[in-house]
Amino acid sequence: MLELRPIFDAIGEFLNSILPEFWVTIVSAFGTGAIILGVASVFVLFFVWWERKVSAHMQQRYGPMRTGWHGWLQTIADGVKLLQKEDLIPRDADKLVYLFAPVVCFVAAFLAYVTIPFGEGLIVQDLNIGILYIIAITTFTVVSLLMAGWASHNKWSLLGGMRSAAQIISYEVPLSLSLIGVIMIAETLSMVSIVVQQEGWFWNWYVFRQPLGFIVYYIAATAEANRTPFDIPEAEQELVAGYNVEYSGMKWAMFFFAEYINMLTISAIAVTLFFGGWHAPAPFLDFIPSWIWFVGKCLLSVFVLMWFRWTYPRVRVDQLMAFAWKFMLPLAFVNIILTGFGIYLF
Amino acid sequence: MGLVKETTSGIYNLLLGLWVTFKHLFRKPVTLQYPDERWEMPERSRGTIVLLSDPETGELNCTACMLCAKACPVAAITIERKKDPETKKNYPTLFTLDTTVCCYCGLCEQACNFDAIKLTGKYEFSVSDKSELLYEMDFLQEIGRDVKYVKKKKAAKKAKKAAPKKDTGEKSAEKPAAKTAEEKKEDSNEEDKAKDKTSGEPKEKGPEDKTE
Amino acid sequence: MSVKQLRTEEMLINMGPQHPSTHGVCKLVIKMDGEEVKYIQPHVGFLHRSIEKIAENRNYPQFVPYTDRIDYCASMNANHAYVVAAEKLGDVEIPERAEYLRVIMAELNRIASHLVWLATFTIDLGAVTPFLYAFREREDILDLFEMTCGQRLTYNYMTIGGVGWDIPKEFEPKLRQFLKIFPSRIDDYEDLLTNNPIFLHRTKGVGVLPKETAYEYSVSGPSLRGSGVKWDIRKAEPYSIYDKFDFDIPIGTEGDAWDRYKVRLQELRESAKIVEQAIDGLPGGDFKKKVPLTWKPPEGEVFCRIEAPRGEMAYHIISDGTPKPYRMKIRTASFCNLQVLPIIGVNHMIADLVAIFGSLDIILPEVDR
Amino acid sequence: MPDRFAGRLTALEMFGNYAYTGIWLLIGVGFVLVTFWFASLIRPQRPNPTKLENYECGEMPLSASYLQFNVKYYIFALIFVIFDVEVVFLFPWAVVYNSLGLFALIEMLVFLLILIFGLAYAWKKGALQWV
Amino acid sequence: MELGVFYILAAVIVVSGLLVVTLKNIFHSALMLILCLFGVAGIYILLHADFLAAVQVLLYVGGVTILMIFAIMVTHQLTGKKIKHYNEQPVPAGLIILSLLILLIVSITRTAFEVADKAEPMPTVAVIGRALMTDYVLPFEVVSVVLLVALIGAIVIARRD
Amino acid sequence: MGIISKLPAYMETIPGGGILTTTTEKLLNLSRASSLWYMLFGLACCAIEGLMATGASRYDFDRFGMIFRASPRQSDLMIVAGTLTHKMGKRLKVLYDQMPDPKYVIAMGGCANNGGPFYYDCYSVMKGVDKIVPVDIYIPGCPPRPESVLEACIQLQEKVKKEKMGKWSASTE
Amino acid sequence: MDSESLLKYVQEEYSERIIGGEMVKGVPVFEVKPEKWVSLCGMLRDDSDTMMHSVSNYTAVDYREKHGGFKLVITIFSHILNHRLTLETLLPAKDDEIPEIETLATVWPTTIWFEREHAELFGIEFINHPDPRHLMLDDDWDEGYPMRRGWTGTDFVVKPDK
Amino acid sequence: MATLEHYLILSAILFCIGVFGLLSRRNAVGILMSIELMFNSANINFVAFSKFINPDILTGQIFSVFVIAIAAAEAAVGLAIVVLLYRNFDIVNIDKINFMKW
Ligand code: SF4
Ligand code: SF4
Ligand code: SF4
Repeated sequence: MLELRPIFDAIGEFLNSILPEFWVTIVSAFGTGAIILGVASVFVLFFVWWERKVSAHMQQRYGPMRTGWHGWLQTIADGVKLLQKEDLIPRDADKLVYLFAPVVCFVAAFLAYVTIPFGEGLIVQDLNIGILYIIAITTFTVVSLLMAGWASHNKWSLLGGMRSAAQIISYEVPLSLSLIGVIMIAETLSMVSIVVQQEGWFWNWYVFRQPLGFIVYYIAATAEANRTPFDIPEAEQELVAGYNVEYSGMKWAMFFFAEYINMLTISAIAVTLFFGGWHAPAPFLDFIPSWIWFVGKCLLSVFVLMWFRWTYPRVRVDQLMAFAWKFMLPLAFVNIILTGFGIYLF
Repeated sequence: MGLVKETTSGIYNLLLGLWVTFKHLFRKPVTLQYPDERWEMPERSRGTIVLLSDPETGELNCTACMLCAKACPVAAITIERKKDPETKKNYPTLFTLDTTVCCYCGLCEQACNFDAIKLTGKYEFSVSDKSELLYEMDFLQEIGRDVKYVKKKKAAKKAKKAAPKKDTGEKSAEKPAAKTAEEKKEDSNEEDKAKDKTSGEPKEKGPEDKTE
Repeated sequence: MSVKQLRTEEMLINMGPQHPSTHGVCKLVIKMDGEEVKYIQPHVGFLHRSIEKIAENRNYPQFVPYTDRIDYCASMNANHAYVVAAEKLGDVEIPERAEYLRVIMAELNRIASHLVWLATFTIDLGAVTPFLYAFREREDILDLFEMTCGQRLTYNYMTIGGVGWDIPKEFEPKLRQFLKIFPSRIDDYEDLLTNNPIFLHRTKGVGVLPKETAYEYSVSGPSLRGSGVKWDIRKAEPYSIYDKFDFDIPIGTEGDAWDRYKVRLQELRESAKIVEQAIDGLPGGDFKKKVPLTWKPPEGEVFCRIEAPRGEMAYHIISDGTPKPYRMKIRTASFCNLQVLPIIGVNHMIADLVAIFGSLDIILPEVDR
Repeated sequence: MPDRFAGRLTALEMFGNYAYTGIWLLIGVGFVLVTFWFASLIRPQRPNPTKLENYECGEMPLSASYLQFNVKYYIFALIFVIFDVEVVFLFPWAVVYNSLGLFALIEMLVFLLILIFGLAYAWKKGALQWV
Repeated sequence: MELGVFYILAAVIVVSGLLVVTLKNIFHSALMLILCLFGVAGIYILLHADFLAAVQVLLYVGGVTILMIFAIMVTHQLTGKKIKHYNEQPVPAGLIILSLLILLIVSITRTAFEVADKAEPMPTVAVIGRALMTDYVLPFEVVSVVLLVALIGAIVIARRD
Repeated sequence: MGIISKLPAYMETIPGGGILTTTTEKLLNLSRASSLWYMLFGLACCAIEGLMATGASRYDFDRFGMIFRASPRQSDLMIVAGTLTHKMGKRLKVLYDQMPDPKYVIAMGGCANNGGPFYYDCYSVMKGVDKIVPVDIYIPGCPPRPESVLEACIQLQEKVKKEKMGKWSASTE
Repeated sequence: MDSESLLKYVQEEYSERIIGGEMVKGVPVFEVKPEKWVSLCGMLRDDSDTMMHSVSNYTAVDYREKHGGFKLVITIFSHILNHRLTLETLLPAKDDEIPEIETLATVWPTTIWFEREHAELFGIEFINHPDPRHLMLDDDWDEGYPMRRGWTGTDFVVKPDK
Repeated sequence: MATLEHYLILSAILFCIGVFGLLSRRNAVGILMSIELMFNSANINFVAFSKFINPDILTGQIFSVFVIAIAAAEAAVGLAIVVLLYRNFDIVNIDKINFMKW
């Protein structure tokens, strides 16, 4: 079996045996942090490459081919190049804010991983308020975008920052509301407990009890992650590059990094809440390790996000807002009320 | 009611769009992987300009008649000529082509009556020093060595019976040139062979695409 | 700005010359109130290449390569406009086969040009994939051009007196194959875009160009037809041999971006129809009549217009009897079409402005020349 | 209360739970800053006046960037805050809903309806209209 | 350990709080406010109020401060213009407040609070939810009315017509 | 800052440092060469061929790891594709200046090289981009075929691969 | 209306404003008095028999050597009636003189840009022009009017005759 | 272990900072920020008392939730007023506003 849990358990036990409790916490926090950072980086590197490949094949071309086999080294090359790229700060920029905007953006995306269950037992901390924690911590993204937009002292970036802030906060409401339905059924906010409740055959997955909730969630999450068709903050054709017009080199790379981490985050939430997390769709498939199921489902969800991106045009900012408030929000309300009655009746 | 209809048709069309991209996902890319695969340059390609030389003697065909320089809309060609005292033939002592101003219009080739200048399917001439873009006679001759061509004059002679005027003769010379394109393909230059295999593909895909 | 109640400061922004959606080097100075565009001032001339001045110093046949560069998306049509005008000036009769070849090439180029338009328009709306699909088809057309005249973009194909080259023998089968698959490709675009709700919302009712404004600003081409005016020089003042073919002029109703999109998409089909008819009816015979380099048309002037993909393209040539034109004025469609942008673009979001700009199909060298 | 909640937390666990967040915060910030620092070692730094000017499509900026924005953004933020509060109340409600039953449903319906009324009002007032 | 964390958080809160009221640039103030409120969320964690901490972040950081930043952008009183950020008497105000602070601290330290001996953390969400639905149902409903009024009021005030 | 330019000198002093330097240099150069992001910036006819057609499916810039960025701040390569007029020249200079180093320029087509067909009798066209910005590669053609552009990119990559470590850190402008 | 009758119609109707009219390659061409230029254009636009609501082309020609001035040539047409005609007017000017004429912008707004172009390239001043900035040339252009015949400037290379 | 007093003193300091800001800031948004600080100090008190005095009932936390909710509403309305003031008088500095103009 390829389950990873025993390994971590063993490490934990070992640590417990040689260190006082307090230090175990510290060490394991750093350890897990480093691991997750590594895993996330690998995912991001992979996603960027994958997205380029997927988009390329959807457009009947090849995508990166010449840096490593089928260009698998491409993202690494990009990263190293960005390291060497001059990192300039515009004269009129608000220097400190300008510097910290990517930091905040990255950290906000990264911190969400504290409570994402990558597999059975493969969760860093099963927070009691799990899902609420993720929603709360990712709101920092808005702050970072506003910081970036404002600090650059550039009109395009200011517009982009304002747009994205308006967009993200607007979609946050339907996003949170769409999760309420699941929480009503699951009676918990803990990610692990929600997954545990979806054990067994795939029809136990909440997506079958919360189809509406899932749709609302997925659309809102796409918007939260600034993906096409909701990528107006970066809208290349309108705002050149949105809030990160002025960013170059590593600072820009951090925004980019965070965007792809967010993609994984929203996929992970979708999988956890609606698609049975690490559970196999059927009990007899359990021999495949849980984390593979989880990652597999996440990849599928990420693929769908990419698929959207390479198919649809971008919506306009006012339509985007109207869609959030006039369509998604009522829909989320309907979902809650329906769920409420449903639970009461059955 | 309108809302319901709009929503359903909206969803249907969104899915339709997804389907289109999805089915393309499995089609073979039309990409030509350039340095490894090459596009088969058609016979009439108007790429880099070369000076042709006689395959037997290796001498330039050019008689420095200046017709090309006159025809050129951008005065890209500079020729200086000398008369060979023995053969009484003109020959160029200087023949430069300024590729930085040339617009690859092909008027010079059309003007030349001596099969001396030709626009070819070669295209890999990027340089990092601008002065190299002023092509000298030797260089033009060098890159033109492996270029096969059909003698216009012979064709013109054939056509002469039909049309005694030289102008028309030149024009009808085009047709034989087109016809022989097929045979010439094989030996036109080495590169062509390497790319033969792949270059046809994008075309062949056409019908499959449709059936899908 | 002055009314206190509405005091939201307007933002003056340079959009362009390097901006992804100005399709080249156009600068729009726009005043924005939040997202809304309140005022647009186009600045052009970044690509002013003084072609009209150059024309005064070139022999008539030598000028053909320059016409390619006036509208590089539709060089064949630009060639066509020039040679038709020059032939009219010098009363040159051309062989029928040449006329047919010209029509085939012009219509193919119209398709290619509309495909470029489709590509840039959709990419303006944020959809990247149709861009690549459209370019894929365009490549097929360029292959046809390349095998005929050896160039992919600047064809220099039509000459005064005919066309420069006859079509090679592999041209026809390839063309027929292209015509066979092309409708299904158009269907693909339509599936991706036409009824896509996002696309509809982005284009319906956006940038409405009323008929009257279109008249006043001499808008022409599909942008005019999108407003519901059935005006196509191919029908209204048939030149070349367009009166021999059977095709429709698609028109829109509202004059919004969607109508312009639809009109162009239908023109793709119509053009394919014309090409099919032309290749079927292609007569044999000569394909050009030699016109010498120092061709001297009689003194006089001519104004001749044709329907280019973007609209009316016309050459006004004044000859003084020498081998070089005395004055040549090139009337291009984009020059007039761009002028309506400040009218129909205001009070829209900036995203709409981009869409409107895209839907008008402006190509900057045509504006600047 | 369902069984699964009982006794899951000890004092240290509670603290430890979020200690992770705190330490990760440090890791995240550290990672980014170290990357920046590392990049600063190998990257060039050749500023010039034009480079430091704000980018505006190849022109010099036309006017200052800090200016007053359209109030529409603000109104959306405003509505958002109100609804965010509501979401906050919905979360604890959702957790206990199943065990409380109809009464909770009705209470929440009242709560929701009042706010939906607010939404409807905003809608009617055109506050959700961008233009 | 807990004390150490407390001091770190307290330092963050106090410093950023001070910056909020003293920084010239109001946008920077808003950012500092975010930091300060985030620190307060940390304090809530120390106090075993995890739900509250999340709410603090969600509502204050993600809501109120964003709203403030928007308001700042809409009202355009940022750098550039010469504007005074303080009224005439920051010094007297500071003195008064210093004395108030001393008074408070003294009274806090002098008071003997009846501290319950054991403070077991417990899952708070369910308890809060239950309490909201039972004991505090009236305030709960009233809040919704307050929110409604705020919404309507704010829209009426802020709309340009 | 700029340590990279001094690094080779330090490295020389330790044993095996030379190899290390060359490896690092190779790695850095390779990454820069394989990830030339070009600025979305077309001027005239050449832009259609050089940027759009080459970026489209048939030729696919992406294979070389080249993607377009709208903002000069994130791009490494400026392909000057088309006719540069005097009016545009000023703006081009600004754009070039606003690109962060390392940056490269490809002059594509006759117009960018030397005014091209608009060299004679023309009052508005600038005769060569190299008058205002340093050019790394010139592509002849009017317009050059997409393959020529790709070939120029390969040449540029070769050129980048041969760069000395720290070349860009030198403070000369 | 076909060209013949159009020619006749305009010649009769507006005889006091035109100097002469003829048929050139199937299109009626009229020579207009410069001072009646705008009014004639306006009339042709509003006349329900001509309905010339669109401009096809608008040219300036440097005829200083031949006719002693600049010529403005405008080709106007009607979508509805599908006919067109050309109007010409001669603005006398010698050497470096800058001729003046009333702007047509009030009749057809599309002429604004045409006139801007003529103004900067030929040096013709259009009185009351709503937007007299440069169109094609940069704002700081100071080398005169490049489209005038015989113009030279820095960086202007005449094609050598080979 | 941090005791109740620690929290109370922290909250007192925060409160005083808030009051100081309230008194010294001229910018209306700044004043609202100061008010938020004061709200927070109150909340810290609530939660601290709740934990230390009566840990089993989460009254303090529930109150805090209400306070946060009300604070949000207050901020919304307050900022709306600021925006309105700005629009009508072009200033956000409180002491510049002459209420007689209303
Ligand atoms: S190349 Fe041909 S046309 Fe030119 S000089 Fe030589 S022979 Fe004459
Ligand atoms: S191809 Fe055209 S521009 Fe080039 S040298 Fe020949 S005639 Fe001159
Ligand atoms: S080199 Fe030729 S194709 Fe390229 S921009 Fe110049 S004229 Fe156009």
